[in-house]
Amino acid sequence: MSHVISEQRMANQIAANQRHLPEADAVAAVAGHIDRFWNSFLRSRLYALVDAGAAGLDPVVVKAVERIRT
Amino acid sequence: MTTVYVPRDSAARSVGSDEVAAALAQDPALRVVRNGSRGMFWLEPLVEVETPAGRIGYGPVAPSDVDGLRPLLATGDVTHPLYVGRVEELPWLAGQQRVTFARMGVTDPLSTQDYVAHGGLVGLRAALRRTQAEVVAEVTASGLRGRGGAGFPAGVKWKTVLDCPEGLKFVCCNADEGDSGTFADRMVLEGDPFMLIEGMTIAAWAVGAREGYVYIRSEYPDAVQTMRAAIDLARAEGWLGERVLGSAFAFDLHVRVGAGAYICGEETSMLESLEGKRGTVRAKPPIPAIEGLFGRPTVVNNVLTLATVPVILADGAEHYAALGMDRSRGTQVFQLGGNVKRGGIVETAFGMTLRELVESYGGGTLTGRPVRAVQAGGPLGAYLPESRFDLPLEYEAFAAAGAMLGHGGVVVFDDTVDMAAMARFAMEFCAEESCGKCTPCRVGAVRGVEVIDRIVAGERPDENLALLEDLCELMTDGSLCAMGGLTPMPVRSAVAFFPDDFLSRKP
Amino acid sequence: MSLLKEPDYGTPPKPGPAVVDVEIDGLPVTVAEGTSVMRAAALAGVDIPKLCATDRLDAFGSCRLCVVEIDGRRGTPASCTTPVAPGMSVRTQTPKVAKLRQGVMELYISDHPLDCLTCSANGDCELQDMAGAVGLRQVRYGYQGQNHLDATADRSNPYFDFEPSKCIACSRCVRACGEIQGTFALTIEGRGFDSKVSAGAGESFMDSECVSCGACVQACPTATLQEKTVLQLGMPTRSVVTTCAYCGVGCSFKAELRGTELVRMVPHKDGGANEGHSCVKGRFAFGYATHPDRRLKPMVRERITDEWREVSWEEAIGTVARRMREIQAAHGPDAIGAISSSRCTNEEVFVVQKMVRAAFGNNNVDTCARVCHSPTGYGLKQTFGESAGTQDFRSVAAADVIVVIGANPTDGHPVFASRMKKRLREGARLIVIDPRRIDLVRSPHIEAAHHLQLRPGTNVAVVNALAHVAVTEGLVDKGFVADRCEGFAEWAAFIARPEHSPEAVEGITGVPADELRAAARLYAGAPNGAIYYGLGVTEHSQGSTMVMGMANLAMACGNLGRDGVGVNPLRGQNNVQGSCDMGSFPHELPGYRHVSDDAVRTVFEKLWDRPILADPGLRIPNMFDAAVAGSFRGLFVHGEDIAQSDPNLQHVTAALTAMDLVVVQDLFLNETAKFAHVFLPGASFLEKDGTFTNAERRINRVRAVMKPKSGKHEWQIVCEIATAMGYPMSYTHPSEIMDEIASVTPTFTGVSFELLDKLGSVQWPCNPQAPEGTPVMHVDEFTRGKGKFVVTAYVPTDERSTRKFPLILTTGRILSQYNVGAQTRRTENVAWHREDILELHPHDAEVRGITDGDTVRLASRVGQTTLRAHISDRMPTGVVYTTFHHPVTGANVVTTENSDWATNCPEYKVTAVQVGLAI
Amino acid sequence: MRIEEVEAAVRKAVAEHRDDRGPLLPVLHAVHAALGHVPESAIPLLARELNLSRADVHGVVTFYHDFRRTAPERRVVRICRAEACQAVGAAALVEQAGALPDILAEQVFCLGNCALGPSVQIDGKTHGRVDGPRLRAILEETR
Repeated sequence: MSHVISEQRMANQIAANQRHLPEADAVAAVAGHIDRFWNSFLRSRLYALVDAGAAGLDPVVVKAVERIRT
Repeated sequence: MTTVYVPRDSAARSVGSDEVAAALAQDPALRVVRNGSRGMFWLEPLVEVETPAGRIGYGPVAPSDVDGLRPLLATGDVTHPLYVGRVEELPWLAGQQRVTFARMGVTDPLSTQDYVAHGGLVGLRAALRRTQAEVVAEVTASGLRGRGGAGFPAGVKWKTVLDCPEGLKFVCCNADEGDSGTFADRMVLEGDPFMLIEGMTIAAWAVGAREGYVYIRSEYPDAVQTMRAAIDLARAEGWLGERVLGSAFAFDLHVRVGAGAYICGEETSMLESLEGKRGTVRAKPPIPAIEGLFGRPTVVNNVLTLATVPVILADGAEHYAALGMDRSRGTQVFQLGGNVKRGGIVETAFGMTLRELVESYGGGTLTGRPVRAVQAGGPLGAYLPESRFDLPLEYEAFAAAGAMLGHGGVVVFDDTVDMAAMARFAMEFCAEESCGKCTPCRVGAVRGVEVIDRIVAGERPDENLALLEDLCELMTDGSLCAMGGLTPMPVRSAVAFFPDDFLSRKP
Repeated sequence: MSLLKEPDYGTPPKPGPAVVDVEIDGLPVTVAEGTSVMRAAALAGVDIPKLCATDRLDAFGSCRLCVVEIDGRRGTPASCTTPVAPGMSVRTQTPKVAKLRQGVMELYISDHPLDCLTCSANGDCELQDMAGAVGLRQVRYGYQGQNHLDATADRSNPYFDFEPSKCIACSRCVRACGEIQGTFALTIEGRGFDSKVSAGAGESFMDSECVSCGACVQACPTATLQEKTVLQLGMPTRSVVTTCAYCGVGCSFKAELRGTELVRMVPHKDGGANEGHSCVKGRFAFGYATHPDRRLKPMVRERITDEWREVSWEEAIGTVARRMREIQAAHGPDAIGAISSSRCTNEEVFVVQKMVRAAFGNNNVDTCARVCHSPTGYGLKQTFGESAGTQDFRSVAAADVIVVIGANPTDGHPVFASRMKKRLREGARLIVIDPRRIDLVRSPHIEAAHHLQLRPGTNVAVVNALAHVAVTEGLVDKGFVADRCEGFAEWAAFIARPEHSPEAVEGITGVPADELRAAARLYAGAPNGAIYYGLGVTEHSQGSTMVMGMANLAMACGNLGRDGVGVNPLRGQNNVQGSCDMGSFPHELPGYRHVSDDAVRTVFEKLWDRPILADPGLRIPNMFDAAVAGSFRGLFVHGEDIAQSDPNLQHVTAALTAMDLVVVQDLFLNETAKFAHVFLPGASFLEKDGTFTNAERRINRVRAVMKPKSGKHEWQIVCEIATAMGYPMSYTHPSEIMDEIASVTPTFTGVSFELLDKLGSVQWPCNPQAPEGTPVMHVDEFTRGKGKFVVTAYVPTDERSTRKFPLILTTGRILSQYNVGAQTRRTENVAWHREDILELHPHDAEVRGITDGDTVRLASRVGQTTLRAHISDRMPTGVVYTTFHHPVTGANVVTTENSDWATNCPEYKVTAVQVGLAI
Repeated sequence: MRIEEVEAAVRKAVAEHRDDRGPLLPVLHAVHAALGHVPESAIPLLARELNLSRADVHGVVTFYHDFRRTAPERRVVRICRAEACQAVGAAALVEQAGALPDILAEQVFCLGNCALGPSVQIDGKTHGRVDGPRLRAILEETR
């Protein structure tokens, strides 16, 4: 089990739990959650995943990351 | 076709009425009806034959008598040695005022036609025409008091249940007739069960109950069977069920069988037992009328009480109240047993003397020896010597004399009786049947036996008699229920009236 | 203090105002309607002799010692069963009643051993007291009569003896077992003089249904039922009132000592949570505190393969400080952190998070609540605005319908379960939502109206379906929703969708649609519906969603803000609530305030004189990930055995092994200590001074029964580490820590040791608006203003049964053991549970050729273990169950890294597994 | 007694009375009627079926004298020892019955046959005016 997958799994799971929302709202919700509860270490590793091509990441997560970073 | 009657009452059966009936039934010309007993047990099996002149009786008929009797029955032969005459004219019966027991021995207990033909359902129909409060008022006005022993006014109890908020309520019939010397309840259950059903249905209507229980002691298997059969028949006739007699009132009834515990004749123990628990006594309050079976408002009355209700509703409270004396209104069904020549049921208005009952009705002892004592009111009642026989049979008079009428049982003893032994037995009975909840009864009864043993053994008799008296006081004033509370009554009466029997037995 | 004897008023209090005036021996007293004469007398200061009566039990009226005379009434009624009437005048001492009482005592003593002087209850025997009180001078019956003096003793229970020769047949034990505990393990056998107490069907106590709660021992007025410790050590001489350190019920106990030796723990009648009741753990299982396994000296080692070396406190603390700072120097300030424990006091937890935030300079603090109730904190905060249960325990007595979801109170929270069962016996209806047929579903005198035996992992689908029924069948409390809540329309539109109907989810949940509908109607239609839940709700990948789902349902049905309703977590450990309150989560400062909140941070920065990071710290699983990644290298573990209790243990041990410094503070060398470099001996709760906060937000005092065996208080050790790291922390007494907490936490404003000592306990919020605390929350408005409906989509877990792992494992707790068993395994409680057992359905056993008692192999995709199998129809097919009390089993070897989406609370309750005979 | 037999009796009794209020006594009577006694092995079964504790059931079984806990090895003759029968010689009958080898004489207090004592009950039937010889005769006839 790779630890890289840990952030991927957690982020995707958050996104999955906002799937009932319209995409814009879901992106906002995911971004808000990650921003509020995730430590910078986790966030940086998630950003690294996005930067590495976002393979395996939920598109909502990718958009959320963009939003947090800006 | 000649109709003959052979009682199915278990007392009659106990001396061979089944065999007699079977033998008679072999004659195709005879229609054998199994009636209830007239309550003249020294004549049982009493065979009655329907004749134009009325019902003629022969008794006591042994099965071996049947062959000789059978050809004579159609004519109502008067020469047979067992001929007793027209049953209803027998002085023993003719002198009574049969109100509750009017149908007893006359009808087939499980014939609904017989029941209706002899005045059944009139009371229930009358009740259903009135409001609940009117029915309660009628019962109150009749002065009917609980026939189980305590003598509490039935109408007052019913009113308490009626006044409880609507909801699940019960009517329970206490048919745990455990007192020695009593058998009237058994006779009702076996000999006129519809009357009890009718009485309970009236009670249920009056208080707003939909469910009733008859708690019958297991020592009465015939009563259980008859009552169950009667309930099934009543249901089939629409006397019970969703629409009682076509009305909007629903009521159903169940028989529950005790399991060998005298204490379950105490109303709260009976309720515990009905709930499927150990039959221990509940402290009161709360009274069962407010928190009874399964914690719900409950009418608990004894068989005779409930059985008397239909006639009160049918004939009116005044009619019933006109009988009796003072606060003891109506009739009481006395039961005469033990060492007595003519034992059985004597229903009469309150007020007859004990002497009349024992001597005139009972005809003295079975053994022919002098009567020494009677015990009135069951095993917790006082022993009375001949000198007290002029006491009127009535609640207050008995209470004033330190005795009680109880359920109306009177047991006769001849002069061979050892009253210290009877006192000891009272304690032994209490020890045997105590529920074990309260200390005076649980431990006291055992100590009572031991103390009496020491007295008759001559061990410090004065001190031990004083201890016995203290114990009796403790049990009387300290016990939780009437079992422990009344056990001293036979003991103290024995000591008071028959002191010589407590002298040392040491040679 | 000397031995504390609470007054016994003879019969329980009656509700309602004092309105009935009576006179007892000329003394006027005014009492509530229905109060017994006995209680009225006690309140007037008049003791009436009694033996069968005690105010914990309904009046019984059997001993007949309490007879009195009442003016205008015949006879001598028993004062315990006679209610007062206006104007009643009672005489408790007359020649008549004096004679009766002596008569009763004479009967008792005629069947009682005459061994007062050598009896273990000498000095603490009500029979002895009463003989004195009534002036018994002689027993005229002698001692030769029929008696029970030869009755055989039953010493089968490890904690108490039953000596029937001393029994007076008062039935107090039998009644306590039924009325208080609700187990009905005792009865009176036979009748009359032969009446005797019997456990089960004439069995020994150990073979009977007895759960060893101690209620019978507590109720016994003689030495018939007596603690073995009293038999061995003698009568205690002084009491210290303290709080149990087992589950989240938070029972108050009197620790009774003889000299410095703890003789027994006696449940405290004034305890708000337990009201004088107890369970086998709190009452009896305290022996671990003096167990020889305890380590009392600090120890240090270079590498985890080295032998431990006992060192001085100075060296140990110095080592921790030095190496922590070295790690930070080498790997950055965020490379270290701490895990605090829900078993420790509020004060200890507070100083740990303070050490992390002020001395470590980061937010890397988490608590074991992470792995149990973090979703409760999240979910209730989102919906109601406060991370806590809404009710006090007493509230259950007003509930008409009780819903128990994913909790097994009779095992996990036995003292609360007894209160709940009492209410159920009074007629409240019960809905159980649990894959297992737990005892509450059907046990003597209790039967659930509905048992929704759902598939593990489908909670949210079930709660949504319940809400669907409420919304679509017009069962919503429209007034409540309109006045008190927001977001209803959006939520209702979501929940009314056909895919949430019971019929639609039946295939997912395995719960028949009509059962679901009936349960929903029952709850929604109840005047008062109360929800109680446990880890079966939280320990799921949708734990937080489920908490919010329950909150939605309760709001929709108007079941909040008064007695008898609410959404109530049953907390696992004694101080889960407290450790969360104290800011143990990496994103929250004390009082559940987010670290990103500048205003809040400022308050603490000012108080602590250190900057506080706005960035949330690492959660426990993140710490493990970071450790394996190499960026997290130093960990202080306070009283928690993460190497046994946390999921996916392979990953945990990999993380621990990867770290440079693991500091363990504990009573025992636990599993985690195997990976530790420094071991700091902890103190048992008997050595602690402080507070615990239970599941009903009740702050209870913990008082030291003895000095810390290691020589140092745990809060002291933490302070010394911080100080050694260059951040001075010092307090002279834990009350100062509470004062600090109160000074910065709005919900604790009024809390102080002084107040707690005065009131006994306080339920937060406690502030000027509620100076004596708040038993029921959200009464007029929610903490957040309006209650918020949150849309709760059901997202299935990734953990699916497969051909390779066709069964679902779920885990739980049993009555006699506690958590990882570190305490209970070191007591006689092992008599009930020597090992963890795998429960499985007969069908699942049959197809695998498993018979009861076989040793089986339990494997998941992450690990495997072996344990013995028990075949049980409590389990549904396809689901297996085990406890995790014994390290040898290592049940968490098989649990996975799956966790709650919002809080990372592990998904202990759903693991796909295979079971087979062990070869 | 085989457990299967006990289980069957308990199941049948419970099925008959499941809808009764407070069904324990009727159920115990039914089990007693089926098995001749209430064996110990029936207690946990009854407890489980009726949702009572074993102690509950045990307390009830031992309270009521009707419920035997072992099968009687001899024929049971219940002899009335209450006052009315004592008045006509119950004590002598008890003594005579005690001498009979093939019966188990049990005391009972009142069979409601007080005008025709001494009374005994055998197999649910009451017999009146019983003395030693008549008891022997009844036992013969009803064997």
